[in-house]
Amino acid sequence: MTRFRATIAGLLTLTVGTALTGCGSSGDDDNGDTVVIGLVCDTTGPGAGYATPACTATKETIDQVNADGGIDGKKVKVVQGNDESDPTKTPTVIQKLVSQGADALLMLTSSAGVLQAKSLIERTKIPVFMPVAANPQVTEPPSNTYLYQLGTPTSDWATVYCAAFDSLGAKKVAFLQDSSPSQVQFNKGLIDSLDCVDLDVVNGAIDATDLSAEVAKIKNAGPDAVLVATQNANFDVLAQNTLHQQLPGVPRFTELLLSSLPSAWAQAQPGALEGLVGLAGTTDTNTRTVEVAQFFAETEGADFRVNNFWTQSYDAVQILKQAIEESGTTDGEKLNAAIQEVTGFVASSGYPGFTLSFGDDKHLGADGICGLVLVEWDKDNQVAGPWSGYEPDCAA
Amino acid sequence: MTTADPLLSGSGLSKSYGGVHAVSDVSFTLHAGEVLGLIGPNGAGKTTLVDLVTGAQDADTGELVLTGSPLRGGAAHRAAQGLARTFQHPQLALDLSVADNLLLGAYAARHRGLGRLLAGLVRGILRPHAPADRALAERLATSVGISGLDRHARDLTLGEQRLVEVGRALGAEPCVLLLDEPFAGADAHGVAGTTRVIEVLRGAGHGVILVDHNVDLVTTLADRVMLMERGRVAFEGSPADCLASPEMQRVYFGTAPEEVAS
Amino acid sequence: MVGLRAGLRGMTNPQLWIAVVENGCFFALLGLAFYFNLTGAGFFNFGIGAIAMAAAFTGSWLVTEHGLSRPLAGVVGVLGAIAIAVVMELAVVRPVQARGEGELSALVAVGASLFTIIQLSGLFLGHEARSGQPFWSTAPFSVGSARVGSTVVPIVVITAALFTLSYLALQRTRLGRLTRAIGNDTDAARVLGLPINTARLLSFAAAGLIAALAGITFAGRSGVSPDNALHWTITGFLALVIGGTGTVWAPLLGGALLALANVFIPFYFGGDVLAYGLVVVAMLFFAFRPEGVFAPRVRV
Amino acid sequence: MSARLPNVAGVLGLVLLVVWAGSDLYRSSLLVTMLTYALVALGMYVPFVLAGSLSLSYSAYAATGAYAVAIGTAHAGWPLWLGMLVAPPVAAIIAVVLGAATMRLSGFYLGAVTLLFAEAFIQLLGNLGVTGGPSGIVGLPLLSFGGWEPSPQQTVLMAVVLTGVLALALDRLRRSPWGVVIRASREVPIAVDTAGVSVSVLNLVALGAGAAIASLGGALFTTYVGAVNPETFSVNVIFLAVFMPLIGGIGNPWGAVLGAAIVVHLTLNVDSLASSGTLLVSLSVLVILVLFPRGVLGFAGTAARGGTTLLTTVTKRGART
Repeated sequence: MTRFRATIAGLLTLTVGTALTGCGSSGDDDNGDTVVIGLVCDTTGPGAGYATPACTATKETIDQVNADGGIDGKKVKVVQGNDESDPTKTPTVIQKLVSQGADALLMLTSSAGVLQAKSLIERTKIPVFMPVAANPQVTEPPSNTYLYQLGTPTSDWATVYCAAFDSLGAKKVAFLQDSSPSQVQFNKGLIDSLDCVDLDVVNGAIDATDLSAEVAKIKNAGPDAVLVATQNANFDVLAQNTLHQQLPGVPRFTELLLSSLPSAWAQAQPGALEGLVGLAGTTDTNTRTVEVAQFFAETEGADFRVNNFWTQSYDAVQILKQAIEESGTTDGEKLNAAIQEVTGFVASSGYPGFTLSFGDDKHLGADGICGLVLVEWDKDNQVAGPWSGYEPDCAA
Repeated sequence: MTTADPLLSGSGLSKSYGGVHAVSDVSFTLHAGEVLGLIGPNGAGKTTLVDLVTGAQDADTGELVLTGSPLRGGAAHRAAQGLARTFQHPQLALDLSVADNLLLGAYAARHRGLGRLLAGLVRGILRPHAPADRALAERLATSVGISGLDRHARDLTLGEQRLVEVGRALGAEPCVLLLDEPFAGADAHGVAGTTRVIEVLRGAGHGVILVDHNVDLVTTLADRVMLMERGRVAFEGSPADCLASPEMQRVYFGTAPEEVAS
Repeated sequence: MVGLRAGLRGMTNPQLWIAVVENGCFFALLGLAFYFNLTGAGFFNFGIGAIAMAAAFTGSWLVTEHGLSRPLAGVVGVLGAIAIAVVMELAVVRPVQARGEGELSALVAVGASLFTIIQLSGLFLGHEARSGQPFWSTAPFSVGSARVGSTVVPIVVITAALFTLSYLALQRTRLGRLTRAIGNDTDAARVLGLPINTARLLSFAAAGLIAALAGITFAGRSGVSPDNALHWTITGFLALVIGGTGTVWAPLLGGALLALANVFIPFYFGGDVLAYGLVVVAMLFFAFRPEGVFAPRVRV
Repeated sequence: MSARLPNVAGVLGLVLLVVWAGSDLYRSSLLVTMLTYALVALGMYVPFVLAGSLSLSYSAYAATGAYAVAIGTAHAGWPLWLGMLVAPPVAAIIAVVLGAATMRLSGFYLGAVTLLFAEAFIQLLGNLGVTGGPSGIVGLPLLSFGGWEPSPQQTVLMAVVLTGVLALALDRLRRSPWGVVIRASREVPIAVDTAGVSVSVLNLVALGAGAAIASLGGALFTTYVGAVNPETFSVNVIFLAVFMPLIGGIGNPWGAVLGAAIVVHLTLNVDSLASSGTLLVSLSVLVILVLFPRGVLGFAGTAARGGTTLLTTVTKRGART
């Protein structure tokens, strides 16, 4: 027993010892021959569900860039950190990557963490992309000079939903959201813009084990359609299960997340997603998307199904590459200015012709609504493809 | 207050749990410089009576008067008015040293009330150790007859623990001390220490209520004895009268059936 | 008048009562697992939620990733849960409690076990939520205007069976009575030379079994993920302390009351009020009835 | 003499950390995170380790500190340091009110209610207007005293001094008469009550003092990082704060500081992307609780006193069980 304790003590001492030795080399590795991209991936925390594929996509894209000769002839080096979506850790992880010479950051972690680090990013003066984030608060002022997202503002979502409701003739729509403050704030803009219909907002607790009460309320109101507005896959699946059971026949819509998470579809009860219409970021009608999907399928295997986590991660790297090549520098402020010059970048998501542009006061990349694709699930809880009811038009 | 007025008096004290009357309608008096012995079999209500007096439990009915003022409120409030006690099962902080346990009574006396508690917090940071406290601990140890102040309380024998409890109570400088079975499990040394404290307190004009199973010791030490049986006072008087009383015969050697309910 | 009618509309909606029954059964089972630990070891095992999650999560992983049949995966999940519970007792709780430092150290130890189980599940089986794979589900059917989902009947039957078995095991068997005696007064039991360690171990194993069955069955509703563990733990604990620790049936009542709160607070006040509502309910309950509805009989 | 050793070692350790951090922004950031955790853990040390009551609302107190700084600066135009002064009393008041409402609870019951409170508090921060809702408050100015703006290093140095002074103060307090009374109240509340100090009032004072210290952790973090949101101090922080004193050793407040350093090292500084910091931390807690109940400090102390003493303690402990 004594020897056992001593051994464990020795192990503990070693672990602590590395505090003094293991982290001695945090110098600036940026010696001009490389471009260093910092990657913050929440691979073990609550964001692991979407961060893991997005992180893989980003690294595979960077590998391809390197295979094609790098950026401006310089190799791209990746430095990576994990903040477990814990906002008290995010600033330190960012500092770590910056101290390892990161010229730009790609953050695949929670919005709360990035919000926490906003002031720090403003002071650090290097561009930061959140390729797959849907929450626009992050790139809104204040302290948004260096922050970028590829997504679509919620007012554009409203345009798409309104057109979809119109095609169904739905006048009265129930709006079921999880009541986490961040979701409520996120949805506020969407609700304000959904003035095309008579909206009945119902809140459910985000960690609810049951939504029967919320659905009963919706049923009492007798809506023509239901929109489940959440970025929480568990909540969405629970809501779809309950709606499918208790309001069969009422058209159902959902937000952007669910279409990208096949693992969540499996959580739904058999047939619970049939007929559900959700926002997605990709369609096979876009040849750019198909090309990018083929590229990822080379490493991910034949079963690979592309979604906007993959295409947006891909595009973020390409935009960064374009900005660095056009400005010929990795200096944070100049690179940032170059990003703001990027216009009409042909995206690998959305409908053909969908482009991304940035500017001084445009930190959300999407140009117009055709980055959004409405998809429909079939009776096997699989996305069957674009919804026949309405397709956003790039010309609109 | 004249010398004839009691130091502490209780009247009509009752306490019951469900249907069991642990203490019913007990009255008593304790004068300055007096030792009141409390004897009786298990379950007679002795410890409950001590609890009712010290505020460890709330009485259902009854009044208590200490030096002319009503004794009310929680245990802490009553301690501030001048009561101190020991426990049937010693309540020492086993992780603390003997010295700290001995000083707890005096320390607590300095921190009575919110104001003094907050002031003590600040004073504790500024000046954690006063040499006078060490001296006080040594004095308390000497008066109860215990040594090894820096030992952990968990290393003490039961008898030593009882002595430390007595010393702790003494440190609070009470006007009435209630000793709950101070001799149980104590050796000759322990008995001598506690006896000495009782004598000193009596000499200084304090009051002592002494509860113990050891009838011989209690009747030797006490000025007056109360014999309790099933929550009631069966006899009250001088030790000699008590020992000779028919109630004593009945309760201890009994004609009446002895119901032992724990 | 309008308020009254709206109020009645909630209370007379059979769909909501089905939700109360289903959730109530789940909460009650978690509470029952807590009860076994409390009875046999005098200890609130805050790892219960993690054990329930691990059983459901592992079972699901075996079915979806390795093609095991649901019953087989269920058995593996249950056995795994029992193993975790036994290891927790032998390797963590017992050594820590043996030092006699009071309940806080043991509480922190099970807290750390909870996080360890969550993180190990994530590490080996992935952090993403998985579909529930209950070993038994029924075809959904309608009762009047209400739909009865595929997991309702199984969880009701399992709850009824486990509570009855627990009652019989604790009241009618010698070992059960012994276990209760030990939970009541461990010191006295030790003096009497009762097989304390065996009874404790059995109580941990029983708690693991019950938690596993609860988790696996309920996961059929909306899946399971490592993030559920802490929430399930708190829910089970609340079900037990609201019901009280006096009888084996207490968690059933506690679970039902908690389910009522979980269903009707959102219905009348909205889901965002639930977090505040739970604090208030818990505080009021603990303040006025800290011993729960069914209190253990006071011994004088 | 031996009582002073942890203090000397602790101060020395902090000085070494400041030297190690130097002007490196990453190391400074690590240090600030460690000091934030250390202050929350020191706050929890008072009611949890000294008084033995497990109040789990510490994320709320840290958040109170953070928001006092952020709201004061963003809405009232205060300098940051004024928020740091306001934070402790506000947090203490919240803790005392919650403590009074839960006065009859202890152990597991207290833990459950305070944990629910902490979760509801996070929800409340996200629903209020003055807190900036879910996105919180960002873009706070840098720390400034009158006209003097300390550099990040100077800010870190001040935080180190604050933490060191508080650890020293708590160590002195622990050994003082006040500390003896509160430590006794943990084991034998009835003895303390019947000696004249109301244990419930004592607990409220401990809760208030602990919350005040923890709020400084939140205030420090927000001052340094310049932003706060409702999820900044999540339920995670509570469990870390419970674990840290146990890892470091509960015999001394410096154990909380050491525990914070170990937690920050394991979660942020060890490059192990596949495994999670939380896993490493919870595993170390289990190992320490089972094998080294007195934590790293306790073990170091035992080891320092020589192998013979170690053997005696182990055999003695073996003999007792």
